[in-house]
Amino acid sequence: MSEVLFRELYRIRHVEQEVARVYPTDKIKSPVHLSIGQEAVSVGVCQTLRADDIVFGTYRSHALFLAKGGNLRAMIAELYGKATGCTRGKGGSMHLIDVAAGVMGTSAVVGTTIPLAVGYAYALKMRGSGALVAAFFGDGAVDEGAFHESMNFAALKKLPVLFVCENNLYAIHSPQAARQAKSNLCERAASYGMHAEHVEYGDVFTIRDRTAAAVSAIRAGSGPRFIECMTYRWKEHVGPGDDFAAGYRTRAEAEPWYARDSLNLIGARLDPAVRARIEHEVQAEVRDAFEFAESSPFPGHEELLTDVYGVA
Amino acid sequence: MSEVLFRELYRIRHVEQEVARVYPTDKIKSPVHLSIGQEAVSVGVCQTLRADDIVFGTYRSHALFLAKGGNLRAMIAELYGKATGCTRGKGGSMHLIDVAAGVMGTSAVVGTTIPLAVGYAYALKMRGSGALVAAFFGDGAVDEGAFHESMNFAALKKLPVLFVCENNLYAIHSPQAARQAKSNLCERAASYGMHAEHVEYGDVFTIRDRTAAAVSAIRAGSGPRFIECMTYRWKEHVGPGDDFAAGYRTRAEAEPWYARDSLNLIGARLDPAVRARIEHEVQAEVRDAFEFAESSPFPGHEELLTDVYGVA
Amino acid sequence: MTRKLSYAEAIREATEQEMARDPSIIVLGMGVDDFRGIYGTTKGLVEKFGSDRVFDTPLSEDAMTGVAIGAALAGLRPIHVHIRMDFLLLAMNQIINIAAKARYMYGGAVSVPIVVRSVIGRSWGQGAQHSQGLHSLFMHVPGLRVVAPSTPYDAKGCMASALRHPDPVMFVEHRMVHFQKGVVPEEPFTVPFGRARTLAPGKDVTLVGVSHMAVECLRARSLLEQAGIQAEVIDPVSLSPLDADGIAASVKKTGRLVVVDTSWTFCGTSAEIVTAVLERTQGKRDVSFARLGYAPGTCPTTKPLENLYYPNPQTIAMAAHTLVKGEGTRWEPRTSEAPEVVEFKGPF
Amino acid sequence: MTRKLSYAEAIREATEQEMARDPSIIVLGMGVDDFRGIYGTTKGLVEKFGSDRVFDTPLSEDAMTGVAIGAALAGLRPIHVHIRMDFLLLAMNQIINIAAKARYMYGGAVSVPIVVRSVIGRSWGQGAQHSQGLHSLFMHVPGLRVVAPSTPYDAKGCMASALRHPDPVMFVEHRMVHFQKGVVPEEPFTVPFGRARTLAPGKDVTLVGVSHMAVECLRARSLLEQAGIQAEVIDPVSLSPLDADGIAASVKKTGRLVVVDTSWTFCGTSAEIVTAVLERTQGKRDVSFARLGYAPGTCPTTKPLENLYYPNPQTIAMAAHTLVKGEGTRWEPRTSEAPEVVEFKGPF
Ligand SMILES: Cc1ncc(C[n+]2csc(CCOP(=O)(O)OP(=O)(O)O)c2C)c(N)n1
Ligand SMILES: Cc1ncc(C[n+]2csc(CCOP(=O)(O)OP(=O)(O)O)c2C)c(N)n1
Ligand SMILES: [Mg+2]
Ligand SMILES: [Mg+2]
Repeated sequence: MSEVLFRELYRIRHVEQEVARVYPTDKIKSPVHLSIGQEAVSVGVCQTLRADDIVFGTYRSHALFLAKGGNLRAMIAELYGKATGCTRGKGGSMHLIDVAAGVMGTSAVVGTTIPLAVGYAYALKMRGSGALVAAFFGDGAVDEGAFHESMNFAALKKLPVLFVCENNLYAIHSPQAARQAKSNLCERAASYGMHAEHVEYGDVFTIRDRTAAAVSAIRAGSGPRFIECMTYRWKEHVGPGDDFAAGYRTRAEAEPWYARDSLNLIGARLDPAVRARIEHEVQAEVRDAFEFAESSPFPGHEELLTDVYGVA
Repeated sequence: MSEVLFRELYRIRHVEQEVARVYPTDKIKSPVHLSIGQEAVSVGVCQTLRADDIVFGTYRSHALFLAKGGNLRAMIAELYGKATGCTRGKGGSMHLIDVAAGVMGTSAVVGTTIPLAVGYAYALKMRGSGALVAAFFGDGAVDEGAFHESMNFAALKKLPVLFVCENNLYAIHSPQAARQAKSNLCERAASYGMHAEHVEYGDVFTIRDRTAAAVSAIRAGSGPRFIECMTYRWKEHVGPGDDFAAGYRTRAEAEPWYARDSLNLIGARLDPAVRARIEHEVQAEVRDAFEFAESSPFPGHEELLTDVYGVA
Repeated sequence: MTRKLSYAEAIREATEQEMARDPSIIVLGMGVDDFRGIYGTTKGLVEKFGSDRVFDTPLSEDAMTGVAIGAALAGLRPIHVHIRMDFLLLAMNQIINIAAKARYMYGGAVSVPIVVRSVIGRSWGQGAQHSQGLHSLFMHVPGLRVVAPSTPYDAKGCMASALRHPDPVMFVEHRMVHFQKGVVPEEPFTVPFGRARTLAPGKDVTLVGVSHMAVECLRARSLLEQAGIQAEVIDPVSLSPLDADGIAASVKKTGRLVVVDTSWTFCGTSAEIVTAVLERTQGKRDVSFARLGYAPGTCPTTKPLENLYYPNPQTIAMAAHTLVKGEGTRWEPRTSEAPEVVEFKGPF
Repeated sequence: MTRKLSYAEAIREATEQEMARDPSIIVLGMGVDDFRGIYGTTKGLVEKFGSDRVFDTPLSEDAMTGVAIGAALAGLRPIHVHIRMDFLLLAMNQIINIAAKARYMYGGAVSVPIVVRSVIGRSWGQGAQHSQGLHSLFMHVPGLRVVAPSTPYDAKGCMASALRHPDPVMFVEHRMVHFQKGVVPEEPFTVPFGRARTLAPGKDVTLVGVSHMAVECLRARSLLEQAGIQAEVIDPVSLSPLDADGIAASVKKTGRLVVVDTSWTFCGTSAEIVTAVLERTQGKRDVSFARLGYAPGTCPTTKPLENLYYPNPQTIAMAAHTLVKGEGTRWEPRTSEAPEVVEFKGPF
């Protein structure tokens, strides 16, 4: 099992490190919000999901996209703006989608996918599908009215939704305490009558196990549940660099998070040969994806206005 | 003290009964949302406020307007659409205002005045004024995202706001349980780190006393507080009639509320002579206000576009 | 084929028939299942289709719009109902940032077939926040369809079309057209989007009226007859797509255009219709035009000012008369207030 | 008087000077006090005026707009800043239902002097939800003022005017004009709303460019010179009130009008400008016109499609050329991409 988790975590980390490496070439002409440091949340949660379960995410969804099984080639091609991208080059990093994998949408406007997740869950429940929806969002999204309205409606209708708050302590450069009266998000969730879990240190095993319990309960008809996973963004809010020099946070704050990084911890415990094999395989896969992206064509001019409307 | 409360309660009740009586003549060409049955909330709260304190309300604010000292003649003239009305006939019953009395606005869109109250309180706090703002809203407004966002910001900045939820169990014809996962509004408020009170039976003394304590705390710098006052709307949602025939609620549900009506209870305890005198005085005042409204002119055609913009 | 229905009944019938045909259609919104049933337009639906498919919502316009969109992404066809268009201002983010854009920004991977119904209020002191016609805001944004039929026939046909349409449809109803009666076939039928309807023929001037203003334009046409002027009255029916070619064809014939909107003129539907027509006539036909709409201010509640706030058959006819007869001519037809406006007493 | 500032610096300077003059001015919005300071436009303000007057907010566009309005009702003058105009879609209810209407619906009893700053994004893959110019939506609604200056001079003067204005002002900034440099006097001054600015004179055709499109129109003018065409370039500066008379005066002279907006054309600002001009010229002067704006769809992120999405000096010049020389003439000037667009790499 550790091998699977390691592979998942490493794959995402490596993809994003490659994105960061390529970025200065300006081949990726689009804002990218890297998940480096936060991979364990998506991986831990998605390990417990079925293929027919659905996820919705934010503009920071490279990790989620891959953890849920989104097509890697299509994702990299999308960052490159190519016609083979998961949105044909029209959405870029902030609007990843993979319908086949159940990644039903990500959005550049904070909080907007939370109600979408709830509505999707309404449809699933109405149909009696056993599937559920996981809604991923940041601590910043909790500030939005849409969060409150969505929590209330999901709880009211006992919908099969897992709310996953990736609390990385900041919204851009604003710490949680500059935006929220209290940091007690679980208490907030509980006030809607929802079972709520807090995971303190972003450990992938804990996240996976707690999610597994939540997911079983939801499938058994408990209604929605809430899980807050503490985590830490290693890179700047948007873009590939570090930003400790900016002054809004310190490297000292980051260091414990480096130390408890699930990828490193699991990697260190793996048989070095196994680890090397996995890394090698992943690197090959990622190299292929970047080559695929590089060699893919841009969408043709005739695509400018396709898919604005459907065919009536 | 009972005399004061009786007068206040009776005055509002009588005004609204007169509105209901006049309504079929179609002289009041505007939706009116009567507070009959709910007067104790506005009266109880406003008894504890200073003249320089501020209130914001909803489209159902006849009671609040009068309890805070709003000009009665201007209010009735406003319902009649007259130029002497508190908004010169331009706003009607749903947009009452009386700047001199600290009634700073009411709105036909549910939930919209809650953040206004918070913003007003921000200004008061910044200026070091000792005044506070009471934000009145219904149980329906709690469903709105603006409620959540406003509570959070007020608590974050420790603003001098008293949130007053008039819980009359319904939003139009929808009971609270059809809209909210849980009816635990105080728990919700507490999750923002706010002291919260629940007043079960709409008794004017209890509301006044609990509010007095909250108001002292707020003036002492406690930050915002929340009070939920259970109450009951006797009339239909909008308009002057009863609506028990509609089927969404029963007269049996209403009866306990008739029995615990503060106005009747206090009135029964008053010296009959005193009571008669008060009623008489109030009736004269109200008669005068209606006559004032009747005899006032409509705004002239030249007023159609005045006050759309200010003078730059 | 002479069965008459009110506009409200026509919407109800279309909804019921389409829901029977397509189990993916659901209806949500505040009060859709109460005893009033949104002015009768949703009456009986919950009894027939159950509370999974027809349900009341919290007062949460923003998230409930998102819920509707999310349900649409999962294959449902939600109809989201708002008793006043003004409340859509709370739903703009989901409608414009998500519903309008999802198909394109997801590269064609998804559809968002939602129908957003909303009612423009008027009369009986609706005032500033219960009277706005905000269709222009939605017309501006690609990815949305906007329809505002004025007749019971078109109401039924457009609702059926909306419920078979792949894109988000903003379905605009004016409270004052709910009362209009007209012949409506019982069997299901659709009215295609993007085709304007000529409500009455004429050769001297083209009157284009949006929603309730189409009704008022027909009344203006009768007044103009007294002055020997034959006005052609066109209801655009669908505002986006807009049948600019169809309207321009009429204007090429008459050489005169009066556009009357149930909203403000500035930067609105009437500016678009004028521009779209002139784009098609410039260099080909001289056209004189005028646009009418709400007075350029906030809506007052008091009756005397409210009367001045809206275009009416008289002001419409006078504008047309001026175009036909020239600036200097004075003519003031007698007219009475629209019966639906006089009679309206709420509930709001 | 030859000191040059960037547009972003000009906004900062105006804000700082006005805040020093008027202690009731406060600045709020996500990130206004962080190290980036909204592209430099709010940098240093918190240090100078303190955190009561300059503060970060939760991600709560709806309520924070209400908070700004409430503070204005209490006598403050809030500047509420949004790094993307797209986020205003969450604030429409407070802006349109309250701010725009408060003075009127309260019978003149109150003022809501708020300034809502928002930035239109472009370039570097901003995409569907970070590139919208939504000024047309606000222009439609009475009670609001909308300004969208394109030069550093007007940015400073309009900001000062906005901060002395009695009404809510929507202050629209395009990310690509933040980089423009120009002469800006150091002492405080105001630029009155409702007056268009002629950026360059000409006699053959009038080019009206909104915000960043004014910059592109100036470039188009240079291209047109190569074809012997003299274009007059007008920046409306203020969109509501709109100086329709001023623009029409130019068109009466040139007989030709090209309106270029940094938004969609359908039911938008360009339709209004065309209509407002033709209302003033009809029966007096034959006018041919064209309008340009975003392609009628959602904004793509990929560069090749993004390039097609926006009007540029070439497409603007070609449209003007066609008006001047007639449909049949083919002319395709060489042009290079705008430097501010090429160089832009974020932060978003
Ligand atoms: C509605 C809205 N407001 C503001 C922004 C600008 N913005 C982009 S990301 C962001 C911070 C979000 O923080 P959080 O939800 O914690 O997610 P994180 O970036 O930390 O993963 C903000 C404010 C936005 N995109 N959408
Ligand atoms: C934003 C918004 N949504 C819907 C409505 C329609 N509406 C008017 S009153 C009302 C019910 C409000 O209930 P509540 O807040 O409990 O106040 P009450 O009428 O019970 O005093 C609704 C839904 C509205 N006016 N505004
Ligand atoms: Mg965060
Ligand atoms: Mg209620």
